[in-house]
Amino acid sequence: MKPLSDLYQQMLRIRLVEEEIANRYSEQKMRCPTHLSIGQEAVAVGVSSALTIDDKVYSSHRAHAHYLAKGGSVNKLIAELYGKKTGCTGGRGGSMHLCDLDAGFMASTAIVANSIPLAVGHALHFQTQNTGAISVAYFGEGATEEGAFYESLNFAVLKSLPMLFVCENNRYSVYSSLDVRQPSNRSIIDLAKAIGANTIELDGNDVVAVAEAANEAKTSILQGKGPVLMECHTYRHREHCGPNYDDELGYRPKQEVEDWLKRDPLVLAEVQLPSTFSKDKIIASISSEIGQAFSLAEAAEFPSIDQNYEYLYA
Amino acid sequence: MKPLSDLYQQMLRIRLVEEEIANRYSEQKMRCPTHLSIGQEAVAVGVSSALTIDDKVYSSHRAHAHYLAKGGSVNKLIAELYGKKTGCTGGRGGSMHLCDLDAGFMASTAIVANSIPLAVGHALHFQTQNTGAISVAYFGEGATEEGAFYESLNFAVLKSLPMLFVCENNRYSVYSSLDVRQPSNRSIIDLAKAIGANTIELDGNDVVAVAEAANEAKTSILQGKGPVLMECHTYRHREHCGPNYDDELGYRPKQEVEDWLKRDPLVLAEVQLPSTFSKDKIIASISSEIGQAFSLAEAAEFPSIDQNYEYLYA
Amino acid sequence: MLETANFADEINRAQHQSMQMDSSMLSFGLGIDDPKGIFGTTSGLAKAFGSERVFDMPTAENAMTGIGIGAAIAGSRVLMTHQRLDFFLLAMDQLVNNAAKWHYMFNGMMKVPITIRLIIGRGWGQGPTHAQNLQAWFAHVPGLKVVVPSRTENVAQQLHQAIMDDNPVLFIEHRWLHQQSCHTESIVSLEQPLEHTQIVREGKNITVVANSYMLLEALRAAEHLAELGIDCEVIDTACLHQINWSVLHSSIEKTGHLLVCDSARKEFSCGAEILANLSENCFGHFNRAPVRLGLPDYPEPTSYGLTKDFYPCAQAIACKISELLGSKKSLEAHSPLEQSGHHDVPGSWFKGPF
Amino acid sequence: MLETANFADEINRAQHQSMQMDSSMLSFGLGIDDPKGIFGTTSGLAKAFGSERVFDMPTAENAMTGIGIGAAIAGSRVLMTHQRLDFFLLAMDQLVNNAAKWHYMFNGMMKVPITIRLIIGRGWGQGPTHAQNLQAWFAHVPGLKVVVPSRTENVAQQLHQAIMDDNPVLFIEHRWLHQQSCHTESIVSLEQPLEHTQIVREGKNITVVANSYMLLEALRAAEHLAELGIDCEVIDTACLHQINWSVLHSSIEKTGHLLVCDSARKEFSCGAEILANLSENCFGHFNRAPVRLGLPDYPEPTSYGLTKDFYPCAQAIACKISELLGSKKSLEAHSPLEQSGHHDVPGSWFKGPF
Ligand SMILES: Cc1ncc(C[n+]2csc(CCOP(=O)(O)OP(=O)(O)O)c2C)c(N)n1
Ligand SMILES: Cc1ncc(C[n+]2csc(CCOP(=O)(O)OP(=O)(O)O)c2C)c(N)n1
Ligand SMILES: [Mg+2]
Ligand SMILES: [Mg+2]
Repeated sequence: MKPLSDLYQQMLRIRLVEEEIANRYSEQKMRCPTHLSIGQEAVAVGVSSALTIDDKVYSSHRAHAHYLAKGGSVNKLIAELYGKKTGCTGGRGGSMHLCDLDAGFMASTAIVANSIPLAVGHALHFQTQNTGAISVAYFGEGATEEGAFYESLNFAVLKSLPMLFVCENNRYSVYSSLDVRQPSNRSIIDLAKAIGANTIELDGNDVVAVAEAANEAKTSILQGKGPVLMECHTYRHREHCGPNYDDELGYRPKQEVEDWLKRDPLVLAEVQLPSTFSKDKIIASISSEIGQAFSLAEAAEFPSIDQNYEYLYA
Repeated sequence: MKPLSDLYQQMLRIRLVEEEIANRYSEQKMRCPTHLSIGQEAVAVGVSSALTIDDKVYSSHRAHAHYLAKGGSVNKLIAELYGKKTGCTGGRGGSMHLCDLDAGFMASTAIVANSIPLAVGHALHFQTQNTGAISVAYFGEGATEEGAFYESLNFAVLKSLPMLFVCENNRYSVYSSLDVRQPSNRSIIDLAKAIGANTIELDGNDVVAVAEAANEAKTSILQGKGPVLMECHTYRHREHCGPNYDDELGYRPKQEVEDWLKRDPLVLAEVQLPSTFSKDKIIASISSEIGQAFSLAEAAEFPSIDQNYEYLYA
Repeated sequence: MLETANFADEINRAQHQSMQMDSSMLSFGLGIDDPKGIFGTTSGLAKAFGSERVFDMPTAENAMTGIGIGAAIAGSRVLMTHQRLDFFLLAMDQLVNNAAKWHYMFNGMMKVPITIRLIIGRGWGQGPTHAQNLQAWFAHVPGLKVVVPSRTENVAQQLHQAIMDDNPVLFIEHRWLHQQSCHTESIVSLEQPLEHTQIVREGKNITVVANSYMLLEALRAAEHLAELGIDCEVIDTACLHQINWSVLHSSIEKTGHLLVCDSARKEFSCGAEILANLSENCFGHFNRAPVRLGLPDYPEPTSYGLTKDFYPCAQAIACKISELLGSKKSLEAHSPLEQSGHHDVPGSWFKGPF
Repeated sequence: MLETANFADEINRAQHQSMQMDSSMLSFGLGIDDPKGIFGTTSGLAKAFGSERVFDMPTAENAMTGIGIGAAIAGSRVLMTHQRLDFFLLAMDQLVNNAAKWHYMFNGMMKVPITIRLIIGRGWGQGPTHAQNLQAWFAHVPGLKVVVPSRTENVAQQLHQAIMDDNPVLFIEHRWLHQQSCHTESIVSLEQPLEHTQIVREGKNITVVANSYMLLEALRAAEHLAELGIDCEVIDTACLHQINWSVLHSSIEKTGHLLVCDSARKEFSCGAEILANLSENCFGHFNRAPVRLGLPDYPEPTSYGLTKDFYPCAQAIACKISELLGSKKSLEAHSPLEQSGHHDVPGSWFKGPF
């Protein structure tokens, strides 16, 4: 397993990237719907620590952390938000459609739960090709309400596919709390168990716990024991979509927000770091990387409108 | 509860109706896909014994038994198979789209699992209108593979709707056995429990057991304890669609078929009947009813083609 | 001073009125009772009518559509709202195999009074899966009604009558219309019978057919062309299930020229149907070949840099018309129509993030 | 004596060949390996290529489509089969929001080599939800390919090339074609480049456009009309995503008359697009107004008594053509085209039950 300082550093990097996106969003140059992962970095970093370049990842509308943690290029991410030619999809997809094939980050998509079957299909390919790699689907707890999730999990278990399901339960779907969407006595873990998946429920803000669980899950999957579903309890700090805090709207209990902010995954990790760990130096280096990414993105050209007809068909 | 002789009589009536359909199907006058319930009558009869006219029923492609047990008209059923004006939908729907509103049999539909949400919607109406009636969805175990089933069950439990889910697990979906469709360690009951439904698993060929379970379920539902899912283990005797036996195709193990034929719901009930029970007299009366239904159907007119444009819009 | 009303508020008003008039009515959809009230269109409903009648739902578009249909069959009147049409693709089985066919296949015994509001996104990086208008799909399916509003004056009337209709109705709202306003004076009463196909501007040189946001562009183009001496007749085909063909036929007989503007992909579209029908029925009345405008045959890209000409605007319409009529006016003649500000927002009030 | 091949066998052959040529290829669908082999079209595949590559699936059309797409993205070549197009309505989100857009929205970085076979039912009480042809939906969506075969001669070629195509292809088979046969001699090789739009019969009086089962009816009508001195040019628009418009335009320039036969509901259809395009582009070449035939705007009823005229047959086509050409021939002149036997089966071999 990677040392905590590594995991922390990665979380910090993702946090700083997203905070800079938030800071600059009001300049109105990143003109696309943008869902920040701030508060949920431990899941992405912990899970990715168990993955190699050969393992493939699919994600949802809230994908920045998954993309960066898997090794996606920060320059291409920022350029994508700016809609530039140098973006990871050349401006075609925006924040909700990320891709970095060099990093094994296949795709994120904007329709709730609809990338889960794709990930399972990738696992099917791995199984028939006998590759020894695993496929990962990240999704929110809201996505577990979709039939697509259920059908996908059923098939993955049926075929014992090399598949890791990672559910980030941040308790909300946009402004809607769990109690208007899921029965009070329903547990995602129990559901997955009933379907026959192996399961791990854990504190998604504890990066070490996530990393350990992901490693354990991967080992089990590669031993042919079938898919694993990890339910990671976590929380997003800011509004559902966009750069701001929106707790003045009152859809989340004040106490709940406060408690979760105290359990910020970075804060939880920080207190465990060795005293020799120098945060400032790291921040400086990350900040310069980020500054450069934004400068490059701003300076880059828009893709040419003449290419709009390209790639309709392969 | 209704006496066993009543329940038996109803099963027998359904059996004889369907056997006559099978006998005459090759005359090629019933020109529509027809899925017989022969072997599964106990579920329909047992469940219906707990229902009143105010309780509403939705079903699937295999609906003859549900329709008749709920009180649907046999004359209208047979006429419908013949595509006649006097059929229960005037020939519009055929065997896969039955309806008898006078009996509280709302509808059967031909797309797997797609009437389940409708039944749940009906239960939602009952709840908001506070009617004290329940809504029933019949479906096969194949339908539980559809996301629509999962999403419907989730919502029914969420809202604690007056809803009875009746799964007839006859182990096959067309020619496909369970092992190519559902994980071996997956139980429909455990799944429903995990979602938060109340559940009853039972021998679907034991009409008394079904009747008792349905009564118990209805009481619980009307007490506001939320939906109940009954899983009834049963078996169809003939081919998936059509009048014949098809076990020469070898898709069902010989021993399995034999064991289930021995467990014919009529046979199981028959041995428990009082010795005073006169089967012959009943058969005679049912046969005359059936004979008449077929005569009427044959004699009836086809609906007029001129009416084809009617009822496109309400 | 005249008071003004806006499109979103009118949609909201129609819902309040309908729920008041029919106590069986239910209304649900993702976020329907949330603080933003679906761009303001559903604000206050849950408060006014209670959470039994107005409620949020699980992210489960397919079954929830079926549940709405079932409740409607049972006797409730149902309104369902989707924040994007694209999400509704999950529910095509329920829509097409159940809602559209129910009344017909059960021989008129049951009816399905459900209205489904579908909002179309555009711009600000909505991108490939948040900006689709599939009106042509719905119009193709027998048994559905399809209403695509454009104007604040009659949107409340259209929505109210859709809700009160005993058939399944798709009500397709373009997100860019929500802030549109009009004088309250000009608002049509909720009960006034719908005009399915309406001449919005009379003219004698060319017939321009449009709906949704495209109608506004067509009207802008028409105002401008009038100054150049080209007199456009602009016709709103808001009700795609029941186009009043005689209105269109008479118009062609008068003008002899046709431009159909589609608010979706140009090919295999509603525009194709309109052009086809008029070609079949007005043969001999055309002075020149009819033409179409519509979206290109690729998805909406996300980048600001790629969407510039994705949506035909008033200027494109004006150019197409002058080209069709053989006018010598150059592109520059239509430059007054050029959009000021950013092309990917309906106005400066729009600041994202979605 | 010449040997004959039949349509179902040709479809089967194309699959065998494709699986042999590409060892990454997977094929799945409900009942694909069952004793009846989906009307014989998939028989022997599971045995030849093993249950890892050819497999049955849960009744879960939506996720299974996504799983097929995911496997295709990952590098497998995928073929999926649905016994009825109607069941596939559950998977529109995966088809439209993922498969159709993937290559485009990810800037060409990935491709989706998936082919989806969809079988259309007809007659023998298939009824409202087992007989829909939604080719117009698919043709409207950018990024999809849509192939609608009609003839035994080239169906294997068409399916093979669909499978080998690196894009999502809908392959829409009409159930009534499966028993059609032709001489093995006339079969086109699998590798020969596709003709997207093909003149199947040359003629000079009228252009008749059709696909799917409707093409056979059109050809029957043309044979008959030839005897009456009317010379029809019959054109097969099998590939709806890439109609070769110049073939159609030249034909209109030659004949001056057009009948478009749609194998789905007449309005808001592929027929509308064809008629619209030709009206736009061949203005001045038409001697009379173009016309269309298609299915009525209600669902297929189930009853034998109600379906008699639901599908336009060769006789209806012949009548429409003589009417269009102002021929004095009465209905009786076309009575040789009347179908013998039952109208709800393709031939006496068809005995139900589905
Ligand atoms: C099918 C579909 N329905 C609705 C939406 C609108 N939507 C976008 S994100 C979102 C919330 C999903 O919640 P969850 O899965 O918990 O993810 P989170 O935003 O909490 O990370 C919703 C409803 C959508 N994109 N797709
Ligand atoms: C969505 C959909 N997929 C496939 C079919 C084809 N089909 C008709 S009945 C059936 C079997 C369903 O099995 P089950 O639910 O167990 O019911 P049973 O036939 O055993 O009573 C299938 C797959 C269909 N009608 N609808
Ligand atoms: Mg969430
Ligand atoms: Mg079954």
